[in-house]
Amino acid sequence: MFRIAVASGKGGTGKTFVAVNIFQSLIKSGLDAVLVDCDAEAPNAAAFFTKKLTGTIAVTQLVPVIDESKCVYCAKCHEYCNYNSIFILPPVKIIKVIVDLCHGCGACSVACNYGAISEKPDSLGTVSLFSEKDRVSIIESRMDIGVMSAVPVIKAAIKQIDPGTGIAILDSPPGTSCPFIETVATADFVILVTEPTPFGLSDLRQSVETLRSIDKPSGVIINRAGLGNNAVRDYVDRQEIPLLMEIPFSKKTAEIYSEGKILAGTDPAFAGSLVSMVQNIIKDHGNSSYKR
Amino acid sequence: MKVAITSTGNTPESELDQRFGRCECFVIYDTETNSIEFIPNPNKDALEGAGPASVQIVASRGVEKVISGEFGIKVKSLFDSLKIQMIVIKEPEKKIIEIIDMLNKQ
Amino acid sequence: MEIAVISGKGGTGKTSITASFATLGGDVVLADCDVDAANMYLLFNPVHDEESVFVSGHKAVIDYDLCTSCALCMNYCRFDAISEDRGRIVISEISCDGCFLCSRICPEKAITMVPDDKSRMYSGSFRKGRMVYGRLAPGEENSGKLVNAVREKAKQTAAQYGLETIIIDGPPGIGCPVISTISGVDRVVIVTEATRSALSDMERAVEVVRKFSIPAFVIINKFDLNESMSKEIEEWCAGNNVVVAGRLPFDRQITEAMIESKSINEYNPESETGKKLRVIWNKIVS
Amino acid sequence: MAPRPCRLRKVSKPPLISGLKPYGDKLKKENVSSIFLFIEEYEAIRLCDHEIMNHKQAANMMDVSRPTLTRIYTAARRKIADALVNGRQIIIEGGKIYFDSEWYQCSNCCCYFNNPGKMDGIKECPLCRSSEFTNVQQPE
Repeated sequence: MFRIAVASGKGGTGKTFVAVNIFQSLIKSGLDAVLVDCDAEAPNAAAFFTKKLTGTIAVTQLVPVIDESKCVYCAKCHEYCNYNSIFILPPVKIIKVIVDLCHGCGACSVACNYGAISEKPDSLGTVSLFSEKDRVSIIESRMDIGVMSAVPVIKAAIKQIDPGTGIAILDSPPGTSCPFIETVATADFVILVTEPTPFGLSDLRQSVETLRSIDKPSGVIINRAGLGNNAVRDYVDRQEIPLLMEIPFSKKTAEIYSEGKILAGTDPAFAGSLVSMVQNIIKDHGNSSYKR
Repeated sequence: MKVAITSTGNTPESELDQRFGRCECFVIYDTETNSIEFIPNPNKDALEGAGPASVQIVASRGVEKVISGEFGIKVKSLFDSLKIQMIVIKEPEKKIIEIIDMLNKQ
Repeated sequence: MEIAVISGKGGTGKTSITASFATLGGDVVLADCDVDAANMYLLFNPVHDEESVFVSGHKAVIDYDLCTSCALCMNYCRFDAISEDRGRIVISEISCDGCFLCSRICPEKAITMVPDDKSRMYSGSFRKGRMVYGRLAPGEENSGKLVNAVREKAKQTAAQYGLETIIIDGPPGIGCPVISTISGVDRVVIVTEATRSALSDMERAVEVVRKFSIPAFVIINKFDLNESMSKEIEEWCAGNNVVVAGRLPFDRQITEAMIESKSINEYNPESETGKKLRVIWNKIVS
Repeated sequence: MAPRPCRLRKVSKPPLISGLKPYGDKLKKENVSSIFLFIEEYEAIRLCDHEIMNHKQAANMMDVSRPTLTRIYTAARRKIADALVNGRQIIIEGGKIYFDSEWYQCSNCCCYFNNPGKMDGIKECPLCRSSEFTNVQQPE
């Protein structure tokens, strides 16, 4: 299997647009592909397709439950907890777990010598599977509101990919923080989508530097080309990053996308160029076997 | 009765700290003995959960009232369950000594 | 007054709109809490006079002189951060959550926790007042904490310079950093655009803001790219008691202004967008 | 011996509605009296049947003993059943309760404060001892 992550430093550059169009084009040309929406904070790739929901997986973490009859109020669990999520007042024998702060690391149950701490699952989010002809084709991660980190939900979604699938397209979360790294670290190649504006350039630069630091091969797609200036092109040339494609800005494209429709569905030339782009990527990087 | 006040410094002339969990310093004032104790807040720079950890500090001193500029949701429910009264003063320039004077006034 | 500008989805024009507000607001403190992609400085070129280190957490590091490869830590780690590679225990910096458990249970005391101190916070002056912004090092967690640090600094700055308005450029999404951004502010502005995905993201953002019972205003940006979608957003807002503060057309001048490092209200205050933003700003602060 | 004063019950969320009305053709409007569901009874139903807590957890939330909670809960169900079967109107009001989020503002020194003791009412501002204060939702 070959995994391609579609990412962008900045939000709204058309990352999801590129991801769903690549996926659609691959499927249309008869290739075996799966789309994984790793943008767990705001997943919306699945909305472009009318696939059947065939399964959901609850993503949970284990949070402590304290048996007050066994607790001796030694406060060792509190000391072990690095997230301040155990509240204890030994003189008045009060102990509470503040679940909102818990990261589920399990340190408190290791700390307890009196068997007073057991654990129960607490919801972090869900992974939804959408299928077509009994084959999972879209995997969506969605985290619960107010949860600290999207990472466990993203991990769970990536785990759902059937290793027998030909190509996996990962729609990565925006930014360059943990959730982004988590997603791109599992990919064989990263497509960075940017736009030709100063904001786009600044974010692209940050993404490129991050990817270099973890040795990930990447290429750039400039979306809404013609809207801003040439600074992004100059940067890409200077840094010798492959420029995979330029998608010119058009109101028509924006309109099609805004309605939740896929451009590649009505524009065979565009679909064809996406497929050959992917095939070239696989040709060049196919042997960089993914290791974790 | 003991009262906790969040302070921006360790003198009676310091101003009230508007943050509870991340205040500079806690003042523990005893209305019976008139004693004042200053405790630097170790949770000031805590990554997460500064509020609950600070509740633990003041509650373990046996205070019955706590005075600050604002309390977070988690802090409120903890104080509620501990039956400690919360008092909110929305005047950042109020000095600790002025608050103590108010508490002493009959 | 503290005003936070957020958007469920990225790229809706949140930063450009925030920049206009900073122009319209007169002397302000501008806090860029979009710490993953702090871009505001590109528009306003602040001269920063203060830089501080931000410790975002801890990471476990193994001392191989002491490690006996017993793999105890590997069995305890809940974050899949520890693995064995040809007889050697390896900790992935990416996956480590900094919970300290491995360093506590290691029988050889071979694991130490080192602070992550690559992130920075800056404050300085710009042509419309003071500005505070953070920069999270790649792959760092805890952007919520950095958001808090930036907001705290902004409040201090406001008090120090006697400035009344704090405008916060918030992060996209609905996660922890967003919650840190809006908790305790006086107004929340949600910038959305006329697309299907932006609507679903906005719904989630509104849900979050609701939890804090703060007055929320929605701005529909680029409404003319899909007017029926824009209608749908307005209907949703009406049905859910959310105030639509205004609609802005798609305007190339926003990009042109950005290239010149200006907000639209500096670049062309009498443009349609500029005028509309002025009306919206007055609606929000009144 | 005087009867023991009843312990106040803690309510975390005030009810959204003030009651429910029955409808239907066979409804006899004249001689059907209303049911008064106390707010503490409403809260018990909310915690046990809506938040799906067990009686022990619900009792903790309402700051009463487990047997008391069960008593309140049973009374609440009886009343609701009566309303359903006999087509009575439900009015939610009354009861010996206090709201968890109850806050006051002093008219003299402008501070906000809550009343965690609850057993006895508030007589004066805890800061300046003024007896002038008003009930507010939450400090801003």
